[in-house]
Amino acid sequence: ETITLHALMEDVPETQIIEKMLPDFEKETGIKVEFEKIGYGDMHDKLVAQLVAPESYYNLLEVDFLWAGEFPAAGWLADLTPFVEKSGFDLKPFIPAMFDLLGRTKDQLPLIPMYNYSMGMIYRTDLLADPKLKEAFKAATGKELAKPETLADYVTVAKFMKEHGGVDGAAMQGQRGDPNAMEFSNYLYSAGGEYLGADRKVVLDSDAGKTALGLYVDNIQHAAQQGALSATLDDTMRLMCSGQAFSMVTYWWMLPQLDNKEKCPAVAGKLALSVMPGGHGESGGWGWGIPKNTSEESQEAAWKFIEWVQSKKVSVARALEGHAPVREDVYKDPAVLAKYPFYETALDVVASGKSFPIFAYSAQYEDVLGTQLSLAAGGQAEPDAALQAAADGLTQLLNK
Amino acid sequence: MKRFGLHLGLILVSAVVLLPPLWVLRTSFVPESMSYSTEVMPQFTTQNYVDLFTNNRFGSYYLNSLIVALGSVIVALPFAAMTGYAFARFKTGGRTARFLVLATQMLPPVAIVLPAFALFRVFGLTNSVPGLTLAYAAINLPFLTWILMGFFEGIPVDLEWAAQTDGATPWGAFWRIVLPVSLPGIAAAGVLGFILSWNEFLFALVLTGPRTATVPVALAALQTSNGVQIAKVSAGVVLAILPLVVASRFIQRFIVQGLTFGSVK
Amino acid sequence: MASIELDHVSKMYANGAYGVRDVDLTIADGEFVIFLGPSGCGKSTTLRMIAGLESVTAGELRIGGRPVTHVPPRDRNIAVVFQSYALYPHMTVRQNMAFGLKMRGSPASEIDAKIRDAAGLLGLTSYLDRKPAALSGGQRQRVALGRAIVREPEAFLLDEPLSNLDAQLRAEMRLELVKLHRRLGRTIIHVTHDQVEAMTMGDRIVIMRDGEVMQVGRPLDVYANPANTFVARFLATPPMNLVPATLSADADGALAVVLDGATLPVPGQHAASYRSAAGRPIIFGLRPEDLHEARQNQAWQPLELTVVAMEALGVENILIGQIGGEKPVEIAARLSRHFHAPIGSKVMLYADLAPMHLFDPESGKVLPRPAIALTAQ
Amino acid sequence: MASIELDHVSKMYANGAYGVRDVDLTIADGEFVIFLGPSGCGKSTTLRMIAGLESVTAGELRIGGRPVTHVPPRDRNIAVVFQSYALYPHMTVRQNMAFGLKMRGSPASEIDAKIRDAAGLLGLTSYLDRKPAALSGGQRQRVALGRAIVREPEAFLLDEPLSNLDAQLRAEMRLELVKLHRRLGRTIIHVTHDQVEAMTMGDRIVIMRDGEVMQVGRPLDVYANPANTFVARFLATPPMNLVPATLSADADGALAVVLDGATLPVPGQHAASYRSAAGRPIIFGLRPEDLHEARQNQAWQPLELTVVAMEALGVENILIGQIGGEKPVEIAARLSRHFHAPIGSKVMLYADLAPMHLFDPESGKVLPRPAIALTAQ
Amino acid sequence: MFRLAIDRDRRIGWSFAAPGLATLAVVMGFPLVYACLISISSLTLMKPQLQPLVGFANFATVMSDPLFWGSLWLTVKYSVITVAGEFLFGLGIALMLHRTMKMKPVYFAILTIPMAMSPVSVALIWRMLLQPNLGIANHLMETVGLPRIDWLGNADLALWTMAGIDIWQQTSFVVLILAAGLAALPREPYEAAEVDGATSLQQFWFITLPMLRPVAAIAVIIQLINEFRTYDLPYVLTKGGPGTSTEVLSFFAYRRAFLGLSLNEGAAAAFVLLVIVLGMTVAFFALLERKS
Ligand SMILES: Nc1ncnc2c1ncn2[C@@H]1O[C@H](COP(=O)(O)OP(=O)(O)OP(=O)(O)O)[C@@H](O)[C@H]1O
Ligand SMILES: Nc1ncnc2c1ncn2[C@@H]1O[C@H](COP(=O)(O)OP(=O)(O)OP(=O)(O)O)[C@@H](O)[C@H]1O
Ligand SMILES: O=P(O)(O)OC[C@H](O)CO
Ligand SMILES: [Mg+2]
Ligand SMILES: [Mg+2]
Repeated sequence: ETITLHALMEDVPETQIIEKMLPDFEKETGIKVEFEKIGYGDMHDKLVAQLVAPESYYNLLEVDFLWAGEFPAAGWLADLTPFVEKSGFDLKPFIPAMFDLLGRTKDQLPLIPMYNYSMGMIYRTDLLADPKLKEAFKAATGKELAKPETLADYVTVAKFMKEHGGVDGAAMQGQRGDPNAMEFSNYLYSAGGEYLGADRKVVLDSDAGKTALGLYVDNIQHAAQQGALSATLDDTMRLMCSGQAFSMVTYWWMLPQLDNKEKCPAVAGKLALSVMPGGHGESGGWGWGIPKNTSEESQEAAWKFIEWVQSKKVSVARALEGHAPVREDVYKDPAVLAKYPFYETALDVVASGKSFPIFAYSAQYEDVLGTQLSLAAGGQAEPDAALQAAADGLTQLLNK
Repeated sequence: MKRFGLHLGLILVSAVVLLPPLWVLRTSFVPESMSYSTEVMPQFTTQNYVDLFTNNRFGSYYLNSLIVALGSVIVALPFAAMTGYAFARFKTGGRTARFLVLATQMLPPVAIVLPAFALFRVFGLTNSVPGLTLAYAAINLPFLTWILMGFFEGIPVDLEWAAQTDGATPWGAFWRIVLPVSLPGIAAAGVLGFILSWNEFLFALVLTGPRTATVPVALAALQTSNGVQIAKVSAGVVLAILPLVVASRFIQRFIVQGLTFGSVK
Repeated sequence: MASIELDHVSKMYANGAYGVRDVDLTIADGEFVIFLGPSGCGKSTTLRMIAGLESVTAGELRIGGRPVTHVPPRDRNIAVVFQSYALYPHMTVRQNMAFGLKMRGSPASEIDAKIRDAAGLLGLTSYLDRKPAALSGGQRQRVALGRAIVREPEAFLLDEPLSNLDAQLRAEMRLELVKLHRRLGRTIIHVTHDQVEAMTMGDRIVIMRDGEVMQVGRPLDVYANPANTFVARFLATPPMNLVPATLSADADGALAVVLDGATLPVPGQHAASYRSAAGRPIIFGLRPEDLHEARQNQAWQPLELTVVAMEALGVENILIGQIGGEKPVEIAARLSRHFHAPIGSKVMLYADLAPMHLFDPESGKVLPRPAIALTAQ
Repeated sequence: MASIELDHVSKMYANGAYGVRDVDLTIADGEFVIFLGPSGCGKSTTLRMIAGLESVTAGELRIGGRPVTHVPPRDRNIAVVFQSYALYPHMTVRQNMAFGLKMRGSPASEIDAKIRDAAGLLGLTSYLDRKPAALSGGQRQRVALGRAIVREPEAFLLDEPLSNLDAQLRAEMRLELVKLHRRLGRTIIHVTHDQVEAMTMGDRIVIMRDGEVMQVGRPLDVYANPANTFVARFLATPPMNLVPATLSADADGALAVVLDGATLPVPGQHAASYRSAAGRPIIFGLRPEDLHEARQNQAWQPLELTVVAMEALGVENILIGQIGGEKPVEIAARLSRHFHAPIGSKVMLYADLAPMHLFDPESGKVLPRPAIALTAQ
Repeated sequence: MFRLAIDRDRRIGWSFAAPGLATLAVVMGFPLVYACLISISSLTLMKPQLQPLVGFANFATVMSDPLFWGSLWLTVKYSVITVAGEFLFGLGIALMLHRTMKMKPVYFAILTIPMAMSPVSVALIWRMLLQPNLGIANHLMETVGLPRIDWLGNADLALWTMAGIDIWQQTSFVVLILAAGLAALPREPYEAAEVDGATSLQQFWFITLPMLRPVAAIAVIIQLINEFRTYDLPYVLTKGGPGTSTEVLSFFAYRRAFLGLSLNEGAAAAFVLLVIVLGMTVAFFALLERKS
């Protein structure tokens, strides 16, 4: 009797790439895998219903890093250490930051990294090279117009572009919740701030944090597009694609989607990716997990699949299709680099990425933070007060 | 002249109602990358539709939706009509019963979807079309009951008396007299029930599996972290509207005037 | 077996108003009973209780001897013509009439035949395929009647079934109903405001007032011997003349009704009955048709009236006249269509006092006396 | 100014049936007109057209001289009592009656006063705060009537407004309507099936049949001189006796109506009118009230009848008798309530032939003769 | 005797109501009771057991959150705005529809289109139309010389924009129900009102509105319930933002239950909402009855 693996997957290219390769896996192992694809926003609710039930219908899980605190804490995930040990699966090639992101502790390994969505800056090289703008920038600031290296520079350039470049300086995703929380995290890390210091003490409301929020608010109010407070990734991407914005802080793998003659003729060939000015961006990613409330056989099968799909061979094949790797060796694979030269930068983005606090209430915290950011950005709250509230919220949730 | 004003008004509201769907229709025939173009038809394609059916299994979702929506109406409407009749004519259970019935729908769905899931799991009704149909029937029931109750209260009781003395059972009087005379209400309630099920999202999300999902779930999935596939959403919306547009020609015929005219002094 | 017994039955409506109050009445199987009474007196309510459509709030109702509280309307097998018609608006005339038969499972051919007959009878043949909305008021009423008569129930309850028909059609229908009653021998209760229907159709009439039964009896008996002033006035138009008077007795015991302006000797045959009331104020009652223009009988008493009004009905003339006196009282007389008299003139009429009645002025009750035969049936 | 002119007006319904056909009628301002006719003849349709509730499909309707095709009902300022009452189910009796006044902006105090008066008149005072559903049939009808009379419109259209009232109340209402008419002097059209109403209330009566007008005239004129057998039969119950006969003339020109079994000499005053019909088959018409039990006048002709049926109405007795002969014909006679005769016996009645009529057997039209006065108004 | 006759009606009534009530009791009753238990339990996603029951502690927790009161007020405001809008527009449209003959099927088909779209798609579509930089709405505004508007990103405007979209969609339900209600009205009172001199407006006010009241009241209540529970629209359009300007109560409850992982507090918030809606419903009908 063959086992079928059921996985609830987000309906994105990553999933589709794997889905196309599933017949190979079945041929190899005789295990059938069935992907049910829905939107990100709906996955959590649907998974929870299954995971709290006596037996889960899904016996293979795709878990976002935001849930990487919650799922293990709730005891829904099987510890993968025994599987790794038993099969001798080599974890070394994986980028260590990815494990941090996905809830690895001394005692347990809940998830194996699946793919990455760390954030960097995508910007318009043509505008930076425009002589008229260069001149104007010099006149205005006394500095050369170039790719910004600090957060403050970035905000200055963005504001300048809005004023003089005929474009919005930054396409910002200011919608409350995931979009603005993720975006702000980049600002925070770039300004040298952190959410948690050593001993997991909340340090968000440090001076760096204040600087970050100040610049964030400044940027969204003076450099961003109209409607930034309601914008999501979709809006910023389309704006960037239309050529009406100078820059955006986004997932690194957005670059090929924007730098595309067919889809975005207005900007194709005029874009570049860089690590977030200031050196650190927000890191994100998905991992594979195995629910506890499934049979032993299906857990075995699920592990087989994870082993297979995250093997170097399959990862490289996926990368060639556009996959965002989690293994260093894949980034450095010659075939991959040949096809996507910017993976070199991408690796920097991923490696330098910092993680949002991972704990049971990460998702809720994202919302608490998002609310304060939104209030501050909309002028409904003083930035310092908002930051304080966000920090307090974090403390509270950590103590819950 | 008065006629003219009336048509002017109707044309105006029709325009307000219709313009967004028209733009949606247009968008459904435009490639995704040009969906936000302000040109009316920058480029024509049927790819969005083709993709929906080939990549997004829209065909099977569509069928599921139809089955679930029709099925829930077929189950709920008779029950609702009977309960509504009991409430309207016999004051069954008094005010308390009426409000209790309605109160079952006053909880935000997010609060009962997990308990409902737990219940349905016990009976093996998750991941199944009949299960979702049953859930929708129960969700529709209170609303349909109330609507029909409103219509039944308007029927002169003399008609039922006549039927009863003519030898009809209470059921016969209900079936042969009350129902036909309240056709507009039945039609409206039927449509309402269909639409509620047709559009419901959360229960569909939680109670269904890959083969039993419905159109709203399919359309919601187009809102990905890689952006919203708005052209496909548009195509899906156009397809979702179709059954109602087809049916409304038919429904409208029931919503005609003066059904009790000439029956009582 | 459809005797209908109302055993101290009352009906109180939700608003506390009584529709019917303590009605005690037994209707024999196969009897044809007329309900008569002023608007709002409880006739329809009584019918609806018998049909089982309205709950009885006190007393007991028995049909065929058994209490029917638990018997739903359909099992009482009673056909009703509703005062409001209550036609099925979505059905054609034919379907309206067929409904009751269909419910009882009659075969289609029989239904057809019955509807054809009834429609012919009611003049509805060419309207069978119309819906009620496309009918005139009288046509609707006929459909309501047709719906009842196609069935052969235990009893018919007809609530003013002919009120919206023209006189001629009504006369025909009256006859048809009487025939139907003869043919089927079923109990019929017929509510009407029509004097001719009341007098000619039924075995008995029941006169109600304010939810209570005032008098029950054979029509002519009630007409000739009303139990009180209410019944006396109610049963005809113009109603019985009721005049406050005194009953005097002369030395040799002859009684006379003393009006303001006239004195009328009480016929000898009634003397014994009224003797005890001598000397007391009474109400004197005499019907307008007992005043005649010519003295065809020596016993008739002359009475001089001043003409106040004349109403020519074509078929007869109604004279309203005053008996002279301090406070002149008006009385009506039914005279022939050829009788003429100018307003203000004095006319001599002749009162046939044999059918007279005396009533107690306080209670309104009649002073009992032996009945005099009016007409052999 | 509410004269109402129907100028060859027709109404064809959607199903192709005619409700009214080519009606040509002028009603003067302030006139009180009675509409009379068999069920379904088009009375209500005519009223509804005048009110503006039904479109006119041919001809022209003028009110106060101006065509009203485009005038909506509310601007015609007409009060209507609908045959079906058409009460506002959601309003109390008071609100029902107040509505028309409120719509026309009468001050509240005036509305109150008017409703109080009307309610008193109609016996509705204690029902003012009930809704129609909690009223008896007659009470509802009175509300409908009340709603019309509180207003002071240009014209009243009353569609059988008293049909569900008891005789006594109806008599009162009749009087009140006549008073209302006198007081306001407004045009009134009153549809009724009641003979007394028809004869006494109106200035003229209009008799319709199958959507067409048969005869228009003062009530007693129409009663005494019907234009055809339809009108002759229609206007009273029992209707005029119509007997197929031959008109014979003897040597010296004296005419006689020859029935099967009796020969009745035509009164001399009519001889000239009928001479030309001598020798021809005719229909002989005589009203039941023209047969008398006693010969009060020597001109009255004896007529022997075999009693077939006696109908005792209390107020009078109707005798149905046969004139002997091969094919015996039945005729009705209205006799006093004291007249007795066993079924099968022979009775001698006396026919007053002065009011007789002769009709053409083919067309049913009356053979014209000068009118004889019936009664001074 | 009286009792027994009443009993018959009662029996018939219950036999009619039984199948529906039974279905409801089974399918909705269990989850409701369970949800109710959850609301007084210590059940969270982290610790999925009802025990120990904590009584009203969850309610206290929820109610001590200032955001709760803000979102409660917002919800009431939003519901009243949308229901009023839907009812007024719906009634107007239903009346116009009722009076036309020609073209009625066409209008009817058009006017009922919005209800055939799921709220999620409606929200997605309107996000497209109202996209501030690229959307067609602002493009048209600009074309006719009006300023571009930040429909959803402006804290003062977002709630109104959301309400507008909601009204745009939900009015079609109201039209459907009211059109049917109008169709079922008896014709006679209108004839009476015509001759009583009532203008169209007066007929509407004095005849149509009161007679339509039972059905209209039900339409209002159903919409009120739906609006109180609005979830999909803010979820897709604004996620409750900017700031907290569109944070309606069911969104609050959702957040508690699924992001905060505290199913018990989410359920408590939901029951508070239920009690408020129920209270408003009962009050609404009491008011209507008193007025009649
Ligand atoms: N809506 C309609 N469609 C078709 N025919 C109709 C319609 N309304 C009435 N009729 C027909 O028109 C004729 C005249 O109807 P109308 O109501 O005027 O009669 P009526 O004289 O008032 O009769 P009644 O005394 O019975 O009330 C009738 O034969 C009736 O069947
Ligand atoms: N549903 C009700 N609620 C309260 N009172 C009512 C109700 N129905 C009738 N009544 C009252 O009960 C009394 C009797 O009504 P019923 O209908 O029996 O009268 P009726 O004799 O048939 O009169 P009519 O000759 O006018 O038809 C009336 O005074 C009426 O107002
Ligand atoms: O992994 P993605 O790109 O589908 O998106 C992740 C979500 O945006 C949550 O952070
Ligand atoms: Mg009655
Ligand atoms: Mg009529």
